[in-house]
Order: sequence, then C-alpha cells, then structure tokens
Amino acid sequence: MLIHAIIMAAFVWCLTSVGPMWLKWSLHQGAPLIAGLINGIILGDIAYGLTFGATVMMVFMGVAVIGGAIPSDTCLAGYVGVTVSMMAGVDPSMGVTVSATLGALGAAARPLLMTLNSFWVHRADKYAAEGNTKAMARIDVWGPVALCFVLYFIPSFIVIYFGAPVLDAIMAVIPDWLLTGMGVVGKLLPALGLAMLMQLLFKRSLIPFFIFGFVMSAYLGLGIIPIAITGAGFALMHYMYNAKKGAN
Amino acid sequence: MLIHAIIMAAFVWCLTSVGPMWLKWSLHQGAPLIAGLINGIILGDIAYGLTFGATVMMVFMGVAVIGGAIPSDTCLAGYVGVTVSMMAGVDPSMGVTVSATLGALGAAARPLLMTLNSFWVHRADKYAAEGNTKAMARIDVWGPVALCFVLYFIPSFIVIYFGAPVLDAIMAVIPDWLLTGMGVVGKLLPALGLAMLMQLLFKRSLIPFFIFGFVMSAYLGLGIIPIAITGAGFALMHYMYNAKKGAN
Amino acid sequence: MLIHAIIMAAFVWCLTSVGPMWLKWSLHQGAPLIAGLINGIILGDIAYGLTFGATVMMVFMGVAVIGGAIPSDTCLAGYVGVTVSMMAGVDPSMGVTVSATLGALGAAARPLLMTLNSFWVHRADKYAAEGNTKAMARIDVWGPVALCFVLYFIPSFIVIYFGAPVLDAIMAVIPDWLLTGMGVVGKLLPALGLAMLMQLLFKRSLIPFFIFGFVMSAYLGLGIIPIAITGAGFALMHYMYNAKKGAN
Amino acid sequence: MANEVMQETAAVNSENNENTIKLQKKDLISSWFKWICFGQTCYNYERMQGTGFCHSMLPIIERLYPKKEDRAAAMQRHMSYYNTENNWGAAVGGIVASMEEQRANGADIDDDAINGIKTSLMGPLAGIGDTVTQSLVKTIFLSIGCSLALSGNVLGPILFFIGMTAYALGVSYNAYFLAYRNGKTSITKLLRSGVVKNVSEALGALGMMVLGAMVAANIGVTTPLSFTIGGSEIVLQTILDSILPQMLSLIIFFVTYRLVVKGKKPTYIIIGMFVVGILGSVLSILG
Amino acid sequence: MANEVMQETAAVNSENNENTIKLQKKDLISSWFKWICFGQTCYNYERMQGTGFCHSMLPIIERLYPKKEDRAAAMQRHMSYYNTENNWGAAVGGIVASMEEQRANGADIDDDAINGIKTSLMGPLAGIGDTVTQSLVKTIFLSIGCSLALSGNVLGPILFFIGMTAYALGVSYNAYFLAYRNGKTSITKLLRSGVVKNVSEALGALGMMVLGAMVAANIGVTTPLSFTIGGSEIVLQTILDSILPQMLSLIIFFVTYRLVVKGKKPTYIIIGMFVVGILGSVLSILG
Amino acid sequence: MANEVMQETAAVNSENNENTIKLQKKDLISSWFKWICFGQTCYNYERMQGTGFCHSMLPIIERLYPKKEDRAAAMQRHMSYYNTENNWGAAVGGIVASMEEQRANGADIDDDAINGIKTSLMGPLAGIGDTVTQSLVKTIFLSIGCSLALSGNVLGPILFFIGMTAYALGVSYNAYFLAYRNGKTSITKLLRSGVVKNVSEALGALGMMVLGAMVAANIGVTTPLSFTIGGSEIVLQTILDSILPQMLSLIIFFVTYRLVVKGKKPTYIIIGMFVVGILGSVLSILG
Ligand SMILES: OC[C@H]1O[C@H](O)[C@@H](O)[C@@H](O)[C@@H]1O
Ligand SMILES: OC[C@H]1O[C@H](O)[C@@H](O)[C@@H](O)[C@@H]1O
Ligand SMILES: OC[C@H]1O[C@H](O)[C@@H](O)[C@@H](O)[C@@H]1O
Repeated sequence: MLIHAIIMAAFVWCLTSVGPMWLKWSLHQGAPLIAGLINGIILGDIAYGLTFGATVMMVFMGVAVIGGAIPSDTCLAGYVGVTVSMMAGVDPSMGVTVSATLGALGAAARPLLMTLNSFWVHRADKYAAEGNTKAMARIDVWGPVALCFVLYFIPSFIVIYFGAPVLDAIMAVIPDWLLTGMGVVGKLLPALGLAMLMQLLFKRSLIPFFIFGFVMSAYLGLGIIPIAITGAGFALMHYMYNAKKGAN
Repeated sequence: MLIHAIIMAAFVWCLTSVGPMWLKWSLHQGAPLIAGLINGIILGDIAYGLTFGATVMMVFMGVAVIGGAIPSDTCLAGYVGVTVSMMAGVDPSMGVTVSATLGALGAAARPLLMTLNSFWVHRADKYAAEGNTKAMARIDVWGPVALCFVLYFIPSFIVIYFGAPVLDAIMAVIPDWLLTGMGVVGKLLPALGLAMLMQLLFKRSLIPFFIFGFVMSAYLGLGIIPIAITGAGFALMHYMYNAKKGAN
Repeated sequence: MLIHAIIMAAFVWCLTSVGPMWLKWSLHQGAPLIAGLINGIILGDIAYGLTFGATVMMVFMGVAVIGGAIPSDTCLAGYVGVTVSMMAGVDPSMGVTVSATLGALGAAARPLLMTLNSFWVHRADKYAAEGNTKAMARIDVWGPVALCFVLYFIPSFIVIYFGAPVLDAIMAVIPDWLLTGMGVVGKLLPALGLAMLMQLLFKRSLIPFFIFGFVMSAYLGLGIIPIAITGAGFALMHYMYNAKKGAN
Repeated sequence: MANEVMQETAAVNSENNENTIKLQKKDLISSWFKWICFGQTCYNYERMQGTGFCHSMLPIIERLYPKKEDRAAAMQRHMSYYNTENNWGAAVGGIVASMEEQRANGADIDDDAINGIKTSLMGPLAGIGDTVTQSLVKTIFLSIGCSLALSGNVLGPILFFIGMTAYALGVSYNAYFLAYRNGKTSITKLLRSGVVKNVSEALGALGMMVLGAMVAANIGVTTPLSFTIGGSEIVLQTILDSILPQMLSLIIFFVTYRLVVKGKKPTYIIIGMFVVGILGSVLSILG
Repeated sequence: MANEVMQETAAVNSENNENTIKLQKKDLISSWFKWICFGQTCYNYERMQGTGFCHSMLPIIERLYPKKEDRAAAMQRHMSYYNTENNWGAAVGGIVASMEEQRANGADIDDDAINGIKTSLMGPLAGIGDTVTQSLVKTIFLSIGCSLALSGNVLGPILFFIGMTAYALGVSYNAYFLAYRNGKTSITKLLRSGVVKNVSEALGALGMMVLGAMVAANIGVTTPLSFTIGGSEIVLQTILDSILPQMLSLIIFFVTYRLVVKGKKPTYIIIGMFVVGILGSVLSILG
Repeated sequence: MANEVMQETAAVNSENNENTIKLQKKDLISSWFKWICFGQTCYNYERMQGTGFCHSMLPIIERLYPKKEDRAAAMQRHMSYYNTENNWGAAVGGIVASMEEQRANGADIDDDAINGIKTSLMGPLAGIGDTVTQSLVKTIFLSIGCSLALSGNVLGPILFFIGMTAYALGVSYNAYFLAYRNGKTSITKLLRSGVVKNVSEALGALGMMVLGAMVAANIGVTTPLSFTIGGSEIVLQTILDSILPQMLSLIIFFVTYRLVVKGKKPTYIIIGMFVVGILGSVLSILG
C-alpha cells in the first residue's frame, strides 16, 4: 500500500511538472480512465478498474483547459480520487463524488503553482543574459520538479495513504439512504461533463447529428463505436455538402 | 345512453358552428382520435377507445380542407361514427367502415350548411349599414348555432341513439365471411388517408425521406416517435444543405 | 450426365458466339449465379445450387470487361467450373477454387478467339465489296459459331464430362487440413471480387456511403435489400445536394 | 413606399396632435381573439369568412370611430368576400387594424387600399398556411398521437390536442401582432424570401419520413396464398417478406395514390376497397 | 449546325419530293435488334465490333439503297474498326441510320462525316456505358441476386436475369431511337451537361453502400487464436468483435484493394490467397 | 512579401557564401522534441510558456550562434511572454527556427520581426488547436475508450492512450516541420482558407453524434414513481419510455447545459446535483 500510494502520487508529481507534454494529453486529460486501469492492475481486479475509471471519466469528459485555466483538476481526480476510492473498494458512483471533490479542490489550488513557478523565471532570465544554455535547460525543468514535490507529491501521498482507511471508515457508518442517494448523484454527475462538452461543440448546424447519435443509442441500442463510425461517415458528408457553401 | 348521445351530438353541433376556431384544429380535424378517448372514458374502457380512435383516424389522416371544400366529414366520422360503433362494441375495422360511410354522407351534406348560412349574411349587412356592432356580433354567432341545431345536432343524436342498437342487430346476423372481409377492408382503408396525404406532401426532392421512413419502420421495426425524431434531424439537414441552393 | 455436360458446354459455346448480346449481360456476366441454379435444377438440389452459385459469383463480382480485355473468364468459371464442382458435390468454397482457376485459364485463352475471328472479317470484306447482304449476315454469325464449337464447346464438354470424376477422386484423397485450408481460401477469394469492384467505384466523395453500408450490415444485421433501398435514398439525396455544386 | 410614408406621417401626427386615437393592447387582443374564435363560425358560400372578418374588426372599429356613420362605413367595408387560412391568415387582421388606425388619424387611406391588401394577401397566406398547417404540422402531431394511442398510451390524443391548440393560438397570435407592428412590407418580404419555401421543404422531409413509416406500419395487408410444389408447401407471404416486408401494403398504397392523383373521388375509392377487400378475403387472396 | 441544316433540307425534301425514301419503323427496329443481338458475335482484334456494326446496318442499307453499287459502298463504309459499349453505344447506330437516310435522299453527307460521328462518339459512350452498366447497375442487381440466393431464395438469380435483361434491352432501344430522332446534338449535349456525371455519382453512392455491406457480409474470415493468461482464456476474435465486427474481413479487403490498385494481376492475388489461406489455416491463425 | 524576399536572399546567400551556417535535421528534431516535452513544464503566470519556448530554441541557438553574446541575445529574445496550444502551436517554433537561420546568415530580420510572428500566430493557433484537440479529437477517443472500458474491454484505456499520443506527436511534428519549410505564408494561408473551418465543422458533426449517444447511454436516471388509479398501477417510467427512452436523462442534460451556458461554476452545479440527487432519492422521485 505504501508503494501503491507512492506510485500514484508520483504520477501527479510528474504530470504537473516534468512529465513530457505529449504524454499529458493521454495521462493527464484522461487521468481517471488511465488511473482506473493502473489501480485495477495493482489491486488485481482489472474489471473493477475499467468500470471505475470510465465512470469517473464521464464527469471530466468535457473539461477543457483553455489559456491555462482549469475548471477542475482531472489529474488529481484521477490519480488521487480514483485511487483512494478504489483502495477503499467503494462503488464507482461514490468514487465519482470523491473525485469530483478533489478535482474542485485541485482547481482552486492550481493558481498557487502557476504563481510560484514565476520564481524560476527570474533565474532563467539571469542564465539567458549569460547565454548559459545548459543552466537554462536545467532550471526550466528541475525548478518545477522540486516545487511540485512539495505542492503535489506530498499532499497526494498523504491523501491516498491515510485517506483510504478514512473513506473506509466513513463508508461503514454511512446510512443506507445516503448511499442510495449517492448512487443517484453518481448518475447525475456525468451530465455535467457532457454539458461542458456540448458548450464546446454546440453549433446550430450540428443539431441534426446530436439527434442521430441519440436515436442510434436510445432506440437502436448501438454502442459508441458504430455510432462514431457512422458519425465519421456523416462528418465526411457534411464536409462535402458544406464546403460548397463556403465556395459560393 | 341518452346523455352519452346528447354529449356526442353536441360536439358536432358546436364544431360546425360556435366552437372556437382554434379548438377545431384538434377537436374537428382529429375528431376520431379524440372521440375514441371520450367514448372510452364514458364506456369505461379507455384501451378500446384509444385503439378504436387511432384506427379510424388513420383513414382521415390525409383529409385537408382547402378553400372550404371537404373530401370527407371528419367530424361526423368521429363524433357520430366512432360513437355508434363503440356503443355497439364492434371491432375497430368495422368502425372504420361505419365512419367512412358517415364521413362521405357528411361531405355530401355540407354544401347545404354553407348555402343556408348565407341567410345570416343579409341580416349582417343590415346591421352593418346601421353601424350596430352588438347585433352584428350576435347574428354572426347565434344564427349558425340555431341552424346547426337543426342540421347537425338532431340528425347526429338520432343516428347515435337509434343507430347503436341497429348496428348491434346487424352485427348479430352478419355472416362470418363478411366479417372477415370487412377486416381486410379495414386494413385497406388507411391506404386512402395516407395516399391523400402523399398528394399533399409529394415533391420529387422528398422521395429519399419516404424511403428512409419506410426502411426504419419495415426493417428496423422502429415506432413513429424515433422516426419522427430522426426525421426532424433530416429535416434540419435538408434545410441546411438546401437553403444554399436558394442562395445561389 | 452426358446430356448435362452437353447442355452446360452449349451455354459456353453460345455465349462466346451467337448468344444474343443482350442475354450476355445476365447469362455471361452473372454466369456462376445462373449456372448454380441450372445445375441445381438438373441435379435436383436447388438449395445447393443457389448457395453454390452465389458463393462463386462473389469472386467475380467486380469483373469488368473494358475494351475487350477480360481479367477472368466468368463464363467458363460459371458453366464449367460450377458444373464440375457441383457434379462432384464439393463444398462451395472448393468450388470457388476450381472456378477461379478455370476463369484464369479462360482469360489467358481468350486472345486466341479474338485473333482467329479476324479470319471471318476478310470474308466479310469480300461480301461487302459485292454488296451481298445475306452472305455478310451469314458469315458474321456462323463463322464464330463454328470456331467456338472447336475452341469452347469441345474443351468445356471434356472438362465437365471427365473432370467431375477426377475432382471426385481428388476430393477422396485430399487431406483434412488441406480441405479446411481451402475453406479459408474460399472465404478470402470474395475479397478479390469486391476489391476489383471498389477499384471501379472508388471516389473520395463516396466514402461515407461505404461506411453506412458497412455499419448497416455489420451492426444492424440488415440484408442487402434494405441496404440497397436505403442506398437508393442516399443516392437521390446525394444527387440533389451534389447537383448544386455543378450548378455553380 | 407610399405606405411607409403614411406610417411616418401617422407617427408624426401622433406626436404633434392631441386628438390622436391610438388602439390599445386590449383592443388588438380582443380583435385577434374574436378572429381565432369566430372567423369561420358563419361560413357561407356568399362571403365565406366575410362576416367572421368583420366580426373580428369590431373592437377596432368601436375604438377608432366614435361616430355612428363612420362605424357603419367601416363595418360595411369589412363585410366583403374574404377567405384565408385560419392561423397564418390572422396576419391580415393585424395589417388592417394598423391601416384603420392610421386612417382614423387622418392618413389618406381609402377603401380600395384596405380591400387591396385584404384580397392580395388572403390568397398567398392561405396557400402557405394550408400547406404548413394541414399537410405538415397536423400530420406529424396526428401520426405521433395515433401511434401512442395504438400502443395504448392515453397521452396520444392528449399530446395531439395540446400540440394543435398551441400551434393554432401561437401562430395566429404572432401573425396578427407581427403584422400589426411591421405592416405590409414584412409579410410581403416573408412571402418573397425563400424562408417559407425552405422551411416547408424541410418540414416536408419530416412529413414524408413519417408517411413512409406509416405506410410500412399501418396498412398491413398480407396474402394467405400458398402453393404445394412437389410435396413441399410454399407460402407466398414468406417469399414476399424475403424480398420486401410490407410489399403488399406498399403496392396497395401506390395504387391508391395513383387513383387519388388521377382525381378519383374518395367515395369511389372507398367503394372499390370494399369490393377488393371482401372479394379478396372470400377468395383467400388477401388477409 | 451544318448538320441541322441538312436535316431540315431532308425534311423539306421529304415533303416536296415524291421520290423520297423513308426508313420504316420496322427497319429501325430490325437494325437495333441486329445490333443488340449480333454486335459482338464476331468480336476480333482487327475490327473489334466492326462487322457487328455493319451487320446491324444491313436493314437500313437494304431499304435505302436499291442499287447494288450503292449497297456495296455503304457496306464497306461500315466495316471499319469500331468498338463501344453494347447498350449505350446503340445510340451511334441510331444517328448513323438517320444520316444514311438523309444521304440517300440527296443530302450532302460524305463518308468522312459518317465515320467522324462513329469514331467521335464511340469512345465517350463506352466510358459512360462501362461505368454505369458494369460498375453500377450490374453490381446492384448482382448483389441483390446473390444475397437472395444465399438465403435460399430462388428469386435471386431470376431477379438478376430479369433486371439485367430489361436494362440491356431498355437502354439500347431508347438510346437507338432517341439518337435517331434527335441526331448528334442530343448526344453531344447529354455528354457535355453534368447530368450523366451527376447520375453516375449518385449511382456510385448506392454502389458503394452495397459494397460496404457486402464486405461486412460476404468475407467472414475469423481467427481461432486464443491465449490463456493467468488461467483465464482470452479469445482474440471476441476482442476484435468488441472493437469492430468483421474487422478481419475489412483488413483483408483493404489489403487486397491495395494490391489491385497497385496493378497486381488477379491471378497472382488468387495464388497469394491460396498460400495465405492454407498456411493460416494450418497454423491456426485463420478460420 | 518582405519575408519572402528575405528567404530568397538567404537562399542566394547560402549558395554563394561558404560561411553559411545551416541548421541540421537533428537540430530541428531536437528543438521540436524539447518543445513537445518541456513546453509547459515551468508553466507560470508571468510568462506562461515563455521559458518553455526558450528552452525549445536552445538547439537552434547553439547551432547558429557560436558567440556567447549572440547566444545571450537570442535566449533573451525568446524569454518573452508566450502561450499557445501544445500541438498545433509547434508551428511557431518551426517558423522561428527558419527566421533565426536566415538572420544568422545575415538576413535583415530584427527582434521585432521575430516577436511579431510569435505574438501574431500564437493566438489563432491556440484557438484552432484548442477546438480540434480538446473538443473534437479528445472527445472522440475518450468516448470510445470509456465505452470499451465500461463493457470490460481492457483496450479502452489503451486505445485512448495510443490515439492521443499519436495525435500529439504527429500533429506537433508535422506542424513544426511544415512551418519550418514553408514559412509564415503557409500558416497564414491555412488560417485564412476555409479548410480549417470546414474540417472542424465536420469533426464537430462527429463529436455531436457521439455526444448525443453518450447522453442517451451514460446518464441513465430513472424515476421510481408510480400511481395507483382505480386499482391498476401506473408506472411513470414505463409511460416516459413509451414517449422517449432516456427522457429524464435528456431533460437533466439540457438543464445542466443551460446552467453551464449561463456561466454557473461547475462546483456549484456539482453541489446542486448532490442536493437534487439525495433529496430525489430520499423522496423516491429519482432512482
Ligand atoms: O489556450 C491555449 C493553451 O493555453 C494554455 O497553454 C493551456 O491551457 C493549453 O492547454 C491551451 O491549449
Ligand atoms: O384554403 C384556405 C382556407 O379555406 C377555407 O377557409 C377552409 O377550408 C380553411 O381550412 C382553409 O385554410
Ligand atoms: O469498353 C467498351 C466495350 O469494349 C468491348 O466492346 C467490351 O469489353 C465491352 O464490354 C465494353 O463495353
């Protein structure tokens, strides 16, 4: 459990600092989904991990990071929230609650990191004035790494290591009606992720496609893959018939 | 049964005269469907009423009243035809026959109403010349009401009140082969309503949508609601891609 | 069996010479499918014939005869290949192999026919110079008929008459693993016919329709007829929205 | 143009002149409501909706013309032949109300101008209105209503009732007030721009899709024919289904459609269906 | 232009002049029918359909040229190299028949004019015809036919037979007579206007949809591979199906398509399939 | 224009002049890779990705400027405020690398020119990049990934991982090198032409379709309400399903969407959902 907590906290540490930017798109933006699988492997219950990760992921589906502002910290939600919840063995809908809470706290704390990182900038200015490329590269990377150890690794480790038993204890005393209620909340929360996504995607000309997707799922019972494939077909069609408009 | 007959005849009375014009769109144009429900409630068998009304309605689906000419009297078909048939407790396919017959008779009698109503016009001309607004409003409404009592209420009441037992008697002696045959006729009749509708709707550019609707129903077994929803999607798409044409 | 062989060889004879050109489109281009039915009737097992013919037909689906060049001889594949195989009573997937082989041989031999037919041309030139219309008509038809008796009827007859027992014998000694393997080959071969078809049909603007067809078959489990009907709908739509482009 | 100038004149008048008579909101609502209630109550061959239209103008006339002779003139003016679609046609009432208002305030609008507007707009609005209301909107509500009812859902007739009522009230109200506020130009512009055409083309797409579905779902004729060839029984319906489910329904639909298009009277078609249906059933061809 | 003038001249002649020889309906039908029967009977490298075309002109020649030397000249004129698509190409016969008719009535049409028409139209008509007939119409009838046959329905081959026959006879007849009546301009106009292109693009949409369905339905290769990880068995095919049913079929189809596009001969591809199929089966990779 | 002239000048220089310093492939790869690894490592309010961009220019600077003072000048030049999208924004690095190369070879490119390019392109590229990467590509991979994972398929997260990684590396690499080779004009042209707009409209169609499906599949709220009328029990959910399956999910989705559009903070919406969910559950309204 010590190692488990270290591994997951290390993910947060890296992804807020030195983790390669190209890896952040999968490991950070899709953190809950990835964390679900990793925890599943560690805990020896991959099926649980898959369901758990995907369920929590839905809530963060529409999170977009524009101009550095984050509405919710997907990384904490995934590597801390999912881990704590899976260690405590709770139901995915309860995990959604824990993760959403941590995501909100993380978003509130993010400005601290971006403020403190400015410190390294002044050192970097100095190295730039000296034309010292080696030192510049060093400070650009290791400065944030050191900072994030304190800001992210330690708190994450503590929450995971001590949080799981606490969560366990809470679950033991929580009344039945509250548990059932949390289940309903877990069903409601994905609506937020999807609504945020809609906000990004919405255009009046795209309404028909929303309808088609809904009908194919609700009435024909098709899964996402055939719908996405069909969607690709419609997208090509739409491109074709629409491009002409621009041409006029 | 007396009250039942009075209620239904009153519907016909009002809807041919003073019943508010905005109500005519539902109560008159959709008379069989509405009458099915009302009779179901009165007779205490809502399920029978729903099926009955909807089955008869199909035949009158495409009836459009253009420039005052009616191909079939939906109002009589509904409030008289459906009522008589449901009171006699016959099968919906037999009800289709009764209603279609009454609808045809009604259409033939309609010119009488429109001729006799001219009578009030001359009175109205007189009030207009006098600038008497009160009298004008009165004659415009109560003239037709009085006329329709004679022309519609009384005959409707008689047909309902005495017709149901007659229909009952007929059903008792009707041979089996004729009953079966009437069942087939009941299946054929909706084709007329739909064909009349097609006549209103048909445009070469809309053929694809007929095909899509047919396939979704015949092969995928979908109901009208998902098809109408999908149709709304296609309609939006069609608007989008088509509007450009006009733009050129 | 003698008569059976004569009938099928006669098909080849006629279709390479005097068989009316308008009949070649069905009897020649669709030879395997037609031959399957005919053999099924003769052998008294129509179901076997239908499956057999359709299975072999798939491989030749995309064969197009452009400018006189044939990539594979559909006629031999059908009237000889299918017949021999069905007489031997083998599995359709084995029949695919036999037919594909004969088709390839036939394609290789075709230039011989087109070279030798030139012979009649010189006779025809002579009749033309004489203005002898009767003789011209005669030589244009009976010349090729005679030639094809030798070139096509006799070999076809021999292959069918003696080939079936040979194939039977081969089937008796063929090891199980090879039979199973041939089954897999039989599944692979239609990919060739379809790929050749794709080569004829492919346009970037048509990719969406490939996708729709695939999804309707693979996910909704629909057969070719509903897909073709829906395809007709999409084709009309495509025409409508596309024609505008040209109009600009 | 001339009309706009008048409107401006009227507007100027209403500012400069204490004697101005303005229609009040309640007059307009009453006028619209009288139209949508009684427009067709006294429907007759001589004037069609003529008396109904006049009836709907009474609240306007009462407000604008205090003198009896003016009233009489206005009422007679609006008793002429008139016929348009119930809901979209409400726009004419709105325009006429605004013209009467200007006239009462001294604008130079004669009887011919008002009658001209009425007769020139009632036709096109009937055309649009009949198409949209009867072939499109009614069809869609009706098909959903019937479909729900057939599956035993009491919401079927109720949804239809609510939908059509909302449509009738909503469209007529908006048509009346839009027309009152923006005058003739707005309607003419709308009639000319492709919007109405495109919207009704799009609604037509929806209508045709629903129609296709209803043809497949609501005719349902089959054939009980079967043959015995060489000991084994061949059921014709099974073969038809393997080619195209509801093939007979489709054929019957298209035959009927042909007859309708050729102008055969519905009554004759119904009689024909009786003959075909009963004979077909007796001869075991249709079931 | 010049051609139209001639046609008019001919028309004028035929009214003013008793000596006019007019083709009769039966001559034209016979000419079309000879083409659609024997056009390709004596197919050969030297003249391709040359003798077939000449054969189809015989009824025309017999009617128009009573003199032996004229006949001989006409027959020799039509023995030249010729090749076009069977059905759409029938249009050329129709045009040539009308030109011969004018010539026989004295219009100034020389051998070059007639040969020019033949050689300039046979190419484009072959292009259109091959595309529409072979890649579109045949595909669609064939796929429906095969699909019905595979489900045991005897109508499969029969529908295909009827469909293609109707197509061949219908298209060639109409092409011949339309061309006879309207002359060269009609064909040229058709070839130039976007209609043919748009129609074949639309038919292509239908064809591709059917093709997509056939790829999903008619290859059906699977893999029997399975792994045992930690005691539990993982069947590869189940995983593939959960991503995309018929994924292997699709891959095999695209690989084959690549090979075809790169110009690999079908025979080599078939041999390759034998190797892959048998090896794959023996090694338990494919099933 | 001026820029193109410079490029030509530079090209001429590089042919005529032995002293030319050319960037090598490995320098460019290293620069691109440093960007895509460390571009946002030291993300801060003062310069955003400023130090990251400078870091990514180090391989270029080391190659082009052997003298310490030139290096210092170049490094300081690239320490300015900078912020763009990770992947598409890599194009700026490519352009700047080519400008530095020309400058090092004597072209007349001053600091302002380079800074001008950076600041004028970083905005539009962020706009396009954020839309395509986050609203479209990520959504699609994520929805497929979640859907597979929910059905217990371990490929869910793996496909998402591979897809996004390939996207990030592929797009940034191509953007960097295309921009390096074709200079500013290519990017400007791309930004202006409708292509990006049309592609993102098309991807949006795909995204919306997936979104519609997810709304239907992934909310799944129901109501346990039921009434007993006249002895028979009416289950509300059954009625809702007969009108529209997943109707409650759709309503909840649209209500949430309204709130999001109105600018309500996610945290408040989450709190609201807790209240509604728990109350709804306790009162047996939601389940
Ligand atoms: O908006 C541009 C850009 O801003 C910041 O750098 C981050 O939020 C990125 O994810 C985003 O792409
Ligand atoms: O056609 C215009 C109009 O004519 C009559 O008034 C009635 O038939 C109306 O239903 C119709 O809308
Ligand atoms: O390509 C035109 C034409 O050439 C030859 O005559 C044959 O291959 C025909 O099938 C084809 O239509």
